[in-house]
Amino acid sequence: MNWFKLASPAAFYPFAGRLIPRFGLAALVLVLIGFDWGFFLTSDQLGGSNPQKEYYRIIFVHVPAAWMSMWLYLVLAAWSAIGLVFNTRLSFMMAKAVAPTGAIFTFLALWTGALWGRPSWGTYWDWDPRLTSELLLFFLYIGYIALHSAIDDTRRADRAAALLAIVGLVMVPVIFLSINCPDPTQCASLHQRSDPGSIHLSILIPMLSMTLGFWAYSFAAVFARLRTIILTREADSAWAREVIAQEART
Amino acid sequence: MMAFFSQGGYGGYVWGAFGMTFGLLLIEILQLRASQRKTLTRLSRLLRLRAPRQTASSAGRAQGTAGTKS
Amino acid sequence: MLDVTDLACRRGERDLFSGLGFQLPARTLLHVRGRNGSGKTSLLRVLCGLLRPDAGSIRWRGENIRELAEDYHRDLLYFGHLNGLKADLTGLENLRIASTLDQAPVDEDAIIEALARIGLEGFEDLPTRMLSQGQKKRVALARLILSKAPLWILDEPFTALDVDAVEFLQQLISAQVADGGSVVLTTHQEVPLTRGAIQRLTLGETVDDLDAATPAAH
Amino acid sequence: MLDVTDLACRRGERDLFSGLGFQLPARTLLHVRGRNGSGKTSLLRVLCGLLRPDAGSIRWRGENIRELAEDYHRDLLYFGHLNGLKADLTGLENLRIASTLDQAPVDEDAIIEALARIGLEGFEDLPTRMLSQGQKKRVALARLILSKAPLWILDEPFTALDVDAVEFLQQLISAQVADGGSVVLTTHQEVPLTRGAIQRLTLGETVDDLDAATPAAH
Amino acid sequence: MFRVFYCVLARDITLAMRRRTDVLTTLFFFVIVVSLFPLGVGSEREQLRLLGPGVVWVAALLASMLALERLFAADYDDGTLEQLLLTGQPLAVLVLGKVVAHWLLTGLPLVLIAPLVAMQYHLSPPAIWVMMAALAIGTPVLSLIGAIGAALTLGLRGGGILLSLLILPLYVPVLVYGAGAVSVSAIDIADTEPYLSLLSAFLLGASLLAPLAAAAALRISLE
Amino acid sequence: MFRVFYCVLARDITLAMRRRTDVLTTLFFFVIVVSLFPLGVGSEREQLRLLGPGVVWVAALLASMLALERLFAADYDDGTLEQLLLTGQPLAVLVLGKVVAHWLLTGLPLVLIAPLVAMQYHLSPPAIWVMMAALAIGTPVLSLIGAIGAALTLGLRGGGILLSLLILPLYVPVLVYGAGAVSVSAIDIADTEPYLSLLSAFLLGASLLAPLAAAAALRISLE
Ligand code: HEM
Ligand SMILES: Nc1ncnc2c1ncn2[C@@H]1O[C@H](COP(=O)(O)OP(=O)(O)OP(=O)(O)O)[C@@H](O)[C@H]1O
Ligand SMILES: Nc1ncnc2c1ncn2[C@@H]1O[C@H](COP(=O)(O)OP(=O)(O)OP(=O)(O)O)[C@@H](O)[C@H]1O
Ligand SMILES: [Mg+2]
Ligand SMILES: [Mg+2]
Repeated sequence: MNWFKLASPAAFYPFAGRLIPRFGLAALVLVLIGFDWGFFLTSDQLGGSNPQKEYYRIIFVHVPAAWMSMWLYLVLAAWSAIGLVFNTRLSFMMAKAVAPTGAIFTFLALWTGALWGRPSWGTYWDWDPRLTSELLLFFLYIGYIALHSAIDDTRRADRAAALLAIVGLVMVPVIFLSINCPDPTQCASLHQRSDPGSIHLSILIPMLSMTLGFWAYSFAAVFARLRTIILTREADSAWAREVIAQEART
Repeated sequence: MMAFFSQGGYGGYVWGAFGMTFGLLLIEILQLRASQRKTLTRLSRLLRLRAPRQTASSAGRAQGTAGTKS
Repeated sequence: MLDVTDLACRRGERDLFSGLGFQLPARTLLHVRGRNGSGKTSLLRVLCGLLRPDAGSIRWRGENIRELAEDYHRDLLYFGHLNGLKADLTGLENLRIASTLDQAPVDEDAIIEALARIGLEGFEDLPTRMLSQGQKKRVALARLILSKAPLWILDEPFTALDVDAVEFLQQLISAQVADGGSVVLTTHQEVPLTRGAIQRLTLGETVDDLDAATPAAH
Repeated sequence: MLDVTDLACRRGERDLFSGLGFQLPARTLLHVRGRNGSGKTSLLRVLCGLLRPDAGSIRWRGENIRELAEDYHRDLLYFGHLNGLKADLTGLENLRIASTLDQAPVDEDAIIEALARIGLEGFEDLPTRMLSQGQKKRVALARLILSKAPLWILDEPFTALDVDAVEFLQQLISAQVADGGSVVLTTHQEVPLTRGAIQRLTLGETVDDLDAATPAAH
Repeated sequence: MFRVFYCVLARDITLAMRRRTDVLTTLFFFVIVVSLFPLGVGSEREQLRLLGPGVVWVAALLASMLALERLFAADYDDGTLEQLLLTGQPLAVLVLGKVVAHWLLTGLPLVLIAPLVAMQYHLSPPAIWVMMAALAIGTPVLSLIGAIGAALTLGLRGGGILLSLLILPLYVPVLVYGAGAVSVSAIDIADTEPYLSLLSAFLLGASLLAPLAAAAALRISLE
Repeated sequence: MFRVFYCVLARDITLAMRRRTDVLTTLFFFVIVVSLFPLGVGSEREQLRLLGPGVVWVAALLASMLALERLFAADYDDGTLEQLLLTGQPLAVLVLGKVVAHWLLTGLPLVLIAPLVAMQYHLSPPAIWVMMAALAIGTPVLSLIGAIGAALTLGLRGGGILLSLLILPLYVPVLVYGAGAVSVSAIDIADTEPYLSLLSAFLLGASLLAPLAAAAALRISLE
């Protein structure tokens, strides 16, 4: 397959169209596996002396959503950078298509985290570093979307929002460092993170399955949004007019 | 069955989390479909409106004509 | 000196022009004409490098203006719809800052003389917010007297000026052309140039939906 | 109808005019002339009641405009240096709001027709920020087509318009005068009125420091 | 007269809806300011609970004030305000229309989102209800008083910050009683009533006087 | 190049001096916000001492941000920014000149007035010194980061509040370390050093990168 050819919106449009159902199907299957395993194969309670009750099952959506939110921001920033450097139209459209899905996953990480925190910590919200940085990531997404939609001219909107995404990316480590480690003299001791190896396999498997499912879902959603964006922006070109005429008939 | 829904008394939290997750994803899917359909109808109407004019003005697109005169 | 090939520009779903090409040698004035909304301002901003064209290239003395960047801007004087004056500064201060930033600082006396020549004697020390529409425009145009840039790009420089000022400005433009410079300007009036060559470029002549601009019988 | 006596106005330590008096009957156009900075805009704003004169009185149909206040404003249409358009609203919306607030709401079709007559067919639905300088001005001038106000006060309405639009506007003004209205306008161009009477008022004729406006020999 | 009021109201809301993000941004500003405090102050639960009402009210005040700056400024810059003055309508009605639109777009969302931010400060449910009620009565007062300041500072460079200077002191009573109502509710919910009635009295007074004062200020600013 | 920098700097300072109130208003805004808190929160001495650093920093952050909005907007509206872009000078240098002027006019006064407001919160003298040092290093970072946001939101309606949304999250590190330095100084003054060095590192990084990013943003915004 010629990957360079795919960089043109005209070629990418049908390509994305063919991929959407495949990713959608994969997402459905993986999420169902994760759900089934997590609810029926793993035990209801975990841990020894101080067992985690059933609410630990939130982990099956919480962690995948949190991972996706961070991963999608990387994708957003990467496409933005590519767009600014090489001035390719498709990369900007890609970045724009990623943002809403990323914001949704960030919100979900916060929401599910809050619902987890209530039974286990006794509060919906606390100013834990991890929670705070996720909240700021949410603000970054919202900022990107708000800036993009505040500008009428698409070209300016693309470029301005792309620059913002990159500035945000530069800042993310700094932000993360600052909230994770408000006391620079004793950073390491603050947050004990669980080692992935020590997680029980019957949790790890559904969690990973769910993560892959969300990942496939993101592909499908982003491509679907991308197709609409491409069509709107290329409405004047001959191929788009053909596509529009064709799809309007069906 | 009841045990499945009550989740040991934590059903509100567990189903709140899962419900919001799959609910939001579902809403996103529906919203994507709706916006795709809306875009298609809007664009096809636009094309139909432009169609007669398109032929007229494609012949004489804003063309610069430069002439020298002193 | 300015060499434009195959330029295209779209704004807000409308093609303003495409395949536009011309050469502007020294000692020439290019008069860009066209109805309201035909893309004159857009063309001028593209020529300045403020707006990115959708296709085509612009060369200044053989080099692409994107690559020349700041070097091109040093050779250029742009005068847009906005006057580019700080309302809180006096005419004198505005001009001094403009000339310093253009890396051609001139002394106070030269600025005062320029302001006097353009008819603002006695107004040098007023914040420009206290000037009338036409007086503001005159302050901005005093930059033309001080400028040594070989290329002037002027967007409707004659509006809001009274008859004397219009005539004075025409003489300035003629002198710039006679001295070996180039000028691109838009105006809905005629430009009687005394020396040098005039090229005319008319935008959007045949776009049909502008025909409606002819007023209905009244 | 408009009766001005002994009007005086100072701005920023300069006397713009004093002892100014005139009467403007119906079916008449008053063309206020003067160099840049002679006080035309100030006079027009005084006539609208936006600026308080330093002396003198202005009467509309025999009553002082200060006392008439809102009643006077209903009879008045002012068009200033700024266009008075919301950049985020379309031309259609701008005009609809303007006419509702003037308590003379007109229906959509009338507005669309007015916009078409002034040469903006196809641009009705664009936010006015996306229009060119001249197109914005045209939207603002479309208010003249819709207006039923007997008194128009227009500050340099012809700038930025192309030749067709200028001609159309001249016809509009003629029609207003012929229909029994009055018009006060400033412009640096000539106004060929086809019907009705023209009065001319020249401001600041004898102020000597404006003589410097004559460009020095070049 | 009602038609004029409605026309201005509809106009401003349409304008805001053209840029839906505007409404959201006031909201997010509010949320962000509220969220910043724990970062600067530390996140002890008991302390946050004490801080909560004050922080939320200060943030509401700042959010409302920030948005106020554009209340007349946008209309002034493009000359539509001049035209509004010349419409032959009572100016105070036009001003009231603009203020109501402003509150619907900036005050109301704050009221609705208050429970969310209150949670961050671990406030109890009754306290949250009181906070919503206090915000619902208090924020219109903020918009009304702010309109006077916005009219006075119109067209001045740095007007935004001059505006803050003028109106923040006037906001103090609303702040004191608004935050007071919430703090008191932690002790006994019945105690909040006098606070809320005082706020309502402010609202009544402000809606009668502020439009007139703002209209007068506008006339002065436009001379 | 230095001459250009200096010219822009001098220009912006002259402009501000034409309207001396502008400088004062940022200051007063800061003072007022800081003084409002005890009104909303209550005035227990011990509690105020804990709150002090956080409140002062949040207020500094808001004051700096408010003033930022006009950083490029005024030049944009009157067309001088367009002219600056066309001067044939490296844009980043011009931007740096404007940012330095902005800091001198809004950041520096905050640093100088900090002792006064710190007193309201009963901070100890060493803590006050640390606060001044932290503000002196931290506020330029705020101005630099803010310039990027200001350039991005140039000419947008409701830009002010959009600006807040974009840059407040980016201000968080400065806030955390700035307030952290002061809080820690209450325990042991020697502990503040790593905080201050981290802030200095931010300053260095921001002064290298931010002007470039802001210049790029300006070019995009002016298209
Ligand atoms: C609003 C509240 C919450 C938010 C925003 C949140 C956010 C996050 C994020 C961003 C991650 C991924 C971090 C990483 O992998 O580096 C994560 C992972 C995780 N979270 Fe949460 N969380 C919240 C509440 C909770 C609560 C209450 C718990 C449990 C008591 C929890 C337990 C976990 C666990 C176990 C992981 C697994 C990742 C690992 O450490 O390997 N979270 N959360
Ligand atoms: N806001 C102001 N404050 C002080 N003086 C002013 C102000 N506006 C204008 N002036 C002064 O008033 C005089 C007349 O200004 P005005 O705008 O009325 O002139 P004009 O005749 O309309 O000129 P133009 O033809 O340039 O539009 C000018 O000399 C100007 O210096
Ligand atoms: N910011 C913008 N966004 C989208 N479209 C725009 C924008 N500015 C202008 N346009 C469109 O571009 C076209 C040309 O505008 P331009 O300002 O170049 O015209 P012009 O020839 O200078 O007209 P005028 O004689 O009225 O000044 C117009 O039809 C206008 O609708
Ligand atoms: Mg133009
Ligand atoms: Mg005038």
